[in-house]
Amino acid sequence: MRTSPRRWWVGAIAVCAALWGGIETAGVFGEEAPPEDEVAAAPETPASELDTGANAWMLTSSALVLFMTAPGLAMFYGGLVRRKNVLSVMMQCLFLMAIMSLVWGLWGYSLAFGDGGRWIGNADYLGMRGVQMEAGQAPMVPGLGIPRLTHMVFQGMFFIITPALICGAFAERMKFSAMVALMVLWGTIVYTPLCHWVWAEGVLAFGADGAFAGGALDFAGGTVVHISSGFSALVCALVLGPRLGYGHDDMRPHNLAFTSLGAAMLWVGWFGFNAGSALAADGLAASAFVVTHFSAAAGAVAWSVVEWVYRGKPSVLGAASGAVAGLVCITPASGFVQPLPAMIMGAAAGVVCFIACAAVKTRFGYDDSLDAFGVHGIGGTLGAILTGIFATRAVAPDYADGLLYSVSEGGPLLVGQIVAVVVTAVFSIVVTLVLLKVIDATIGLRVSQEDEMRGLDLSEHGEEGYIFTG
Amino acid sequence: MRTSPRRWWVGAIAVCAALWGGIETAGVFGEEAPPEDEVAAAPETPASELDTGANAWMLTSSALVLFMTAPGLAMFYGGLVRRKNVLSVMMQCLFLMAIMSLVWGLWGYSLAFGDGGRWIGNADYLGMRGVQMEAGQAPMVPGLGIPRLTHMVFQGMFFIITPALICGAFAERMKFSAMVALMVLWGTIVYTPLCHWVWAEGVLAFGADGAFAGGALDFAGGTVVHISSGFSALVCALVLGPRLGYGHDDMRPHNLAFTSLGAAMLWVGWFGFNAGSALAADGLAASAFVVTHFSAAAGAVAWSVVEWVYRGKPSVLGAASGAVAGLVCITPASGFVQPLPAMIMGAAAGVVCFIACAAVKTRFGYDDSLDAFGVHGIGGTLGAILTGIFATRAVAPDYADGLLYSVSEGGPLLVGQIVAVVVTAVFSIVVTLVLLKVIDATIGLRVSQEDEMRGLDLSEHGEEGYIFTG
Amino acid sequence: MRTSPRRWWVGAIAVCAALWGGIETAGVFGEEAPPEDEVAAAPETPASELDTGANAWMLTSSALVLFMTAPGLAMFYGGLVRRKNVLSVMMQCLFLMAIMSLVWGLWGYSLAFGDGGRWIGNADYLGMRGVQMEAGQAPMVPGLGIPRLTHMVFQGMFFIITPALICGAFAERMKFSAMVALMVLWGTIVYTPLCHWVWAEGVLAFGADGAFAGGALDFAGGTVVHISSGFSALVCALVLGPRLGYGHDDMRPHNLAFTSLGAAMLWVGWFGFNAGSALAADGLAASAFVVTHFSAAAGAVAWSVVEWVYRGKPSVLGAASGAVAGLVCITPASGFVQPLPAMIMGAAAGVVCFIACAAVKTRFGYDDSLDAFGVHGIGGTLGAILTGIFATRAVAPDYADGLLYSVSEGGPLLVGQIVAVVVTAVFSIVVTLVLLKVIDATIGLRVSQEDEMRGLDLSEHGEEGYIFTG
Amino acid sequence: MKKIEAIIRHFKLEDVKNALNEHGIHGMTVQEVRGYGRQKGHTEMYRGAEYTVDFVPKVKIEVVCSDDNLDRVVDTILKHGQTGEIGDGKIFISDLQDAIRIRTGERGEAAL
Amino acid sequence: MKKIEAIIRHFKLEDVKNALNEHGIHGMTVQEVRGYGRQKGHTEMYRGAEYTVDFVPKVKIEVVCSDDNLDRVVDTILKHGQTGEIGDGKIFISDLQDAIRIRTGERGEAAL
Amino acid sequence: MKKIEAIIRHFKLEDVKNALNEHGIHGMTVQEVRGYGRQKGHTEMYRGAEYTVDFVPKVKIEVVCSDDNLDRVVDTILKHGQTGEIGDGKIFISDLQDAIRIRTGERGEAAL
Ligand SMILES: Nc1ncnc2c1ncn2[C@@H]1O[C@H](COP(=O)(O)OP(=O)(O)O)[C@@H](O)[C@H]1O
Ligand SMILES: Nc1ncnc2c1ncn2[C@@H]1O[C@H](COP(=O)(O)OP(=O)(O)O)[C@@H](O)[C@H]1O
Ligand SMILES: Nc1ncnc2c1ncn2[C@@H]1O[C@H](COP(=O)(O)OP(=O)(O)O)[C@@H](O)[C@H]1O
Repeated sequence: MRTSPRRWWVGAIAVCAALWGGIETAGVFGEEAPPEDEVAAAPETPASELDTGANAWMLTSSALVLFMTAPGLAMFYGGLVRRKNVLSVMMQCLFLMAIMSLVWGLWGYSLAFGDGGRWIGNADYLGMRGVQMEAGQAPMVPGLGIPRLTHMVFQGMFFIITPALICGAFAERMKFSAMVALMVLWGTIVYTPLCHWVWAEGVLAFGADGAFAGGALDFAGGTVVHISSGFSALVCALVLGPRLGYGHDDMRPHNLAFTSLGAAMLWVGWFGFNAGSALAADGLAASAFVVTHFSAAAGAVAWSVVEWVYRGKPSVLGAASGAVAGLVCITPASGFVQPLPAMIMGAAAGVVCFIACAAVKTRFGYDDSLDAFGVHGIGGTLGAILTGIFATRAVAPDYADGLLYSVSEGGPLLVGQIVAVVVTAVFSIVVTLVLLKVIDATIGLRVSQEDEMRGLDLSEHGEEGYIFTG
Repeated sequence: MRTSPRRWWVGAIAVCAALWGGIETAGVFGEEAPPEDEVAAAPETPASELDTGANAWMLTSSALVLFMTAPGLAMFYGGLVRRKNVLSVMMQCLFLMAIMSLVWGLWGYSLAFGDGGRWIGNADYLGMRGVQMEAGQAPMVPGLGIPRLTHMVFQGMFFIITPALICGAFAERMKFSAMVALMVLWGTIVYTPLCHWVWAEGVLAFGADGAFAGGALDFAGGTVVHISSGFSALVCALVLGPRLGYGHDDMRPHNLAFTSLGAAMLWVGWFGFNAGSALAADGLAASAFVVTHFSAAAGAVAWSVVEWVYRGKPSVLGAASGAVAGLVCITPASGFVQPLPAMIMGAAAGVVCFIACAAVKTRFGYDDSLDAFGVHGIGGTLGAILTGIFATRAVAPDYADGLLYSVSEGGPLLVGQIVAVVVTAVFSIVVTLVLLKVIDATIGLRVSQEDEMRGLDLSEHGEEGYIFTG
Repeated sequence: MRTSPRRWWVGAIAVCAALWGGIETAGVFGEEAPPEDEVAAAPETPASELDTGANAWMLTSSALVLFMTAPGLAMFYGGLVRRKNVLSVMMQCLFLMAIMSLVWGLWGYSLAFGDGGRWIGNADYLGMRGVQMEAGQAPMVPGLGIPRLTHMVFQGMFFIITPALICGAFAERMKFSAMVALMVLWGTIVYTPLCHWVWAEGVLAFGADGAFAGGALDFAGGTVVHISSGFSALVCALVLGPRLGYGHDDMRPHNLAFTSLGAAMLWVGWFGFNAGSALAADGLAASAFVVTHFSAAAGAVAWSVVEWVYRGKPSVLGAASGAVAGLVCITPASGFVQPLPAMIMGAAAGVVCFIACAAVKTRFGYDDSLDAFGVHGIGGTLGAILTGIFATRAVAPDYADGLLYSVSEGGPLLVGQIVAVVVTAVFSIVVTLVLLKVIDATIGLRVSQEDEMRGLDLSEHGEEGYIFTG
Repeated sequence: MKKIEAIIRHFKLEDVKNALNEHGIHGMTVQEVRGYGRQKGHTEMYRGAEYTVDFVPKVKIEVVCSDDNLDRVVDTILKHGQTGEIGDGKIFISDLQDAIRIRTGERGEAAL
Repeated sequence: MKKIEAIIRHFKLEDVKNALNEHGIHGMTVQEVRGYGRQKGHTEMYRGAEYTVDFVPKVKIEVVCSDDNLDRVVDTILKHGQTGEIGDGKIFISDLQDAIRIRTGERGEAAL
Repeated sequence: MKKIEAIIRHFKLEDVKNALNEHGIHGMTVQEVRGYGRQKGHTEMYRGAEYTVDFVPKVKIEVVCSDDNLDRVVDTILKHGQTGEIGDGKIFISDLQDAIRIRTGERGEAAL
């Protein structure tokens, strides 16, 4: 990213022009020819015809991934906070659905998926040029059976949920304005490059020219979504500091019924997330669907059983958390592993994330309110590494076997996976830290003590979650 | 409609025959040949083969649109009323899902989509004749890749949600029996003709022979669904009068967590509503999906920002309302506009509907309990007009450019749009008014004062929403 | 099943080997050739090419069926219990999603769908051999356009919801550990054979060699899912006995808002259940979708109207229950009947299940807490029988006409349907009884009186559903 | 000092509060209660089961005031809490030994 | 007049209410409370965190009655509220100066 | 015997309870209330409508104790319930005629 700073300004200026002068900028409104390189690309792949089945599945998957953020995550996270903050969490999810979509449409997609080299995209798709329909035709994604519009909106749903996951770390105390500023910047500066590195032949893409350590396999977002959000979440938790009364006051989840239902919605939506990442409705999509399901299942069982053994009772919060941990862990691997290894991955995630949430957090004393780091950071890291072990050419012949199947291929792959984890984590941590410091110095990060005690629903949004009297 | 009064009786009689004598009426049960004109139509379009991708997407879309009514709207509306009326709202949604489906299957679809001329359909599809399977084959919709069964059920979901939207206007005070009577009549007398006018080459269909002012563009129901329901809602609010204690008692929404989650469900379901209206899984569906998403996003941001500026705080109810306003506004335009104009449309809807709900309603003092008119009536009207401005042949080459792109085409188009708005509004207002008067004189519209104070859950349904004691 | 006891042990041993020695068992991880008979089957059906539309629909349907169990059923059932048990119900649903998926992947699918003869499947698909991808290719289901992985995961969702339905009978009093043991055993010993009998050319499959009374039509699980779970539920209710204070204490549903929303989710999800059972995105899927919708609608109306007439008020619980009853009833018939008969079936189910829940249960005094028997047992039986009356070759030319259309075909069909009901009911009752006795003698079935009074959320899971104070 | 406990209807709370406020009573504590009395409850039906619900939701207001203010408070509640229908509720009056303001430790009437 | 406040178990409420009713006591007010006493609470676990919950849900009944009825009410509650296990609750008795029926303004025992 | 009713802030409950416990007071009953007083409420906005909410959520503690313990209880609540900001709440003290333990029928101070 640092190698092409000029591009940022190009992008920013172009987008402003597109937006404010847009009515005149005919190109934005569809009368200009698609950008040159897109046209050039077309002849290379004359077979890129619309596959209505693929498109049907990808549109469905897009809806499913949005469904994950809200109602899914909104309900999952909303149930975990105290009553007085339930709306603030839902507002974060809902507002991120809105604001991140605009960012994605205006410049995010272009920076992430523009064909701009190893570090960052370019301005080709700014303001949806080259993505939107032209002369009644929707430009296709070369080599795939789906329009670029479909690809754009599917990927845009990831751009929503990733920052929403981070909200778990600073729930119940962050200013809404600071949250908005953080996420717009984070999405632009952290997410879009990462996305480009991993999924647009960038420096972390497996087999890409000049990729670090040969690049890494990440089918649906272990690095891009979970490690990035998880480690950024940890930074947020540390920088903001614990909630008032943390460790002393009653901070039990106020509505575990919501949390259970939200977890189930995440599970259902995750099929779009992972199986949709096949970008087709083929056997690979089915395989990704299956391993996602089995990993979630194994994660839920594993976390519950560990609780059962160590604490005497399996809890529904444990089962829900385990399912999510399993889903996180299988995400990078979902297009590369077989069903039984998926069960093993899910089970491992259930156990490891339980330890991360129950033991590690307690020991270090940071207040990651809803365990965004414990589940997404740790679960994502575990998934990235296990992908290096369980990946198999039986599922993805064009990639590589993991360590279990081939030492010669799996060894380097595992190194690539670990390098990708480290790069992603370090990059996320550093930029997030800088962003938080800047926001703290300008807007301020935390609400006042009085507002925090009164609850963010009232102090930040002037509303109450439930009014059961009368 | 008034030009073919005879048809009503034909329909009514035929449907009764089909129903009660149905066991003997073999045709209803599938052994008779499809109606003549359907057979005749077939040769014209020999290419009407099943497109499994299109069918997959349309079945999914049908499920999504049902999902909008409940859980979506039920949760959205249910959260907005007082605790003592939560079930009454959910019952309205659930019961409308049921009763309107029966009406649609028995005569509604036939009246709306039968090939009956400019004013109303015919009896061809009464009781699902010509729609249902024959000899193991499902009749296809000429020119489309989907069976007529799919078309019928998809459209049927619109027939459910439209009356359900109206319920927002008279929430917390209308008799359940009156609501049922109203909606069965309203669906038959208002909805089916309107639907025919707009979507079955009727008097409001763009480019149809003899259409008023050349007809209007309405991709997914700006007139048919939102303007019709919104203006009918206004009439209901005026005729029923305000709730007891309106402006004095505490009428805060009892469960904004529900409302937030419901809004998100509406957003997700709306992809089926708008992108499904492409009746295919093609690039146009993808485009409609994208503009729907962007308009919702812009609406949520706009409403929140206006609140933020004018009232000091952005609320989750504002973000949710803004998203819905954006979704309403883009509905007629979703198959005709590009992504950036969609953002502009959403933002406009967010601002305009905010004013309608916060300022206009307050000034005129009517009690549109859940702002069915403020959001759907106003937002739908805005959307219909903006369609005349932002529509472009780049998206829909066979239709017309809006005013932004072509004055010569856009001018007449805009006139057609405005005429359609006026016709729809006037027709809805007049018929709804008559229906309400008739019902008031027979069944009675409002529950007793005592029942209203006790809450409709208890008085109308003998149940309580939440029992948290014990 | 009793004719091939040896197979059980083969299965159990194979699965253990596959699991624990799995890392070495290369076959499990995808490097072995598919089992012989699968390869052999391929030449027979060279046309079995991937239909991306079908696959898209089946993946969507799989997601929809999972969505039924949770959030759907979890919310529906969760709202019906008392506040202190809400999480225990949600935990049952969530945990069954997890544990049953593992069982299905390891041995369930193989026992159910392995090509093992009339009584039970075989070991071909143990641990996903022959199902998972090989050399980048997903094995197809012969004769269908979908990969076996898709078929497996779709069917697996049925394996989850069926035991989850039973939970309604023993809600608020059964030990969680006993529930887990029961369901793993029940799934293996009751569900997989039944599934094989009905859907894998077994002894209840219509037209299969040596089928009892010629076999029965069961499109989407009237016998396999509803009758089996319903009668097993009755046995559970009888063996466990009523809840403490049954008939005396206040046992009103604590959250009918949840129940209403859950019912709507079930309705939406059921489209995947029934229309997905077409295993394709064709006209038959559309037809199944439509009849499902109409039957639910008629059921909701019928139950509500009966309540209205007999009790003076239509309740939302009634409408919700009626919709579910209609959905249950149409399930076996959904690929065989026309739309209007579907309305009749739904209406019949609404009335009959109302009587079963309101009159029969009261008379006999058993405590089927959430009416799992009254709705699924009775509704499923009714549906199976009515399938024998309303089935028509117009929908399914390769099967048989019901009694309404042909006495010669319909008579024997009806007998086959009744035999299938009886066999399924008796088999379910007997095995469930044995299982309960075994579990009672070992683990114990019921929580202690003190735990029951305190509520299962606290006593079994150490959590509370809602914390609204503070 | 006196403690006045009044059980009233929900929708009267706002009026009573405002009226007390106008009469110089600026403090009170309110809670949700369920009352049993002459006012009939109702029955609810859930599938087969019918439940008779005898308790009716009410609001309880507690006002502590000086002996001098007693009549004013009682009259205000009587006036603004009345509908004339069965179920308007009761006022209960008892003696209070002392009142203390936690913030300052002030005692007696100064604490109110 | 006397005011009797009884803290009892939830599932005893129905019995106590019916018994009081049979003994001619036709009015009472009930509220949800949480009690702390000899009866132990429980612990709850949420991921890493363990919470000790000391308060136990209880129901509080308030009955105002004439001095004559005091014993009857107390005995009835004692009899029907008892399980013999720790946590059955308490009865507190205090004097009441006056009672007023809001609907009519009646005072004293006539108000009950 | 005395009955002490204290209206305090939610987040002080835990401290007050623990402090009372340390001072040998092992029983109390707690309920959710809403208070109206000097502490201002807030306004809420829902689309067009603005609502002024005057009542503030508080917790009410009821402790019954022997006359001897009165000062100890009051002092403990004063000390642990204070923040010094408006809205800390009140303590109300009244006489109690009798207390009975339902489980055993014990009366007077033995019942506590
Ligand atoms: N003896 C009593 N003790 C305590 N509260 C009572 C008593 N009698 C009535 N109440 C309370 O007063 C409320 C109103 O009483 P009710 O008899 O219904 O009407 P009214 O006061 O108009 O005669 C009841 O709901 C209950 O909360
Ligand atoms: N000193 C007290 N003041 C007020 N309420 C009390 C007091 N002691 C006990 N209680 C109430 O009585 C309930 C039962 O008391 P507990 O000591 O648990 O059992 P028991 O009454 O059987 O000895 C408590 O939950 C609490 O609500
Ligand atoms: N006269 C009163 N009678 C009953 N409760 C009162 C009275 N005055 C105040 N309260 C209670 O005490 C609480 C705190 O009172 P407030 O005037 O806000 O603060 P402070 O006690 O610090 O002056 C109120 O919220 C209310 O619950």
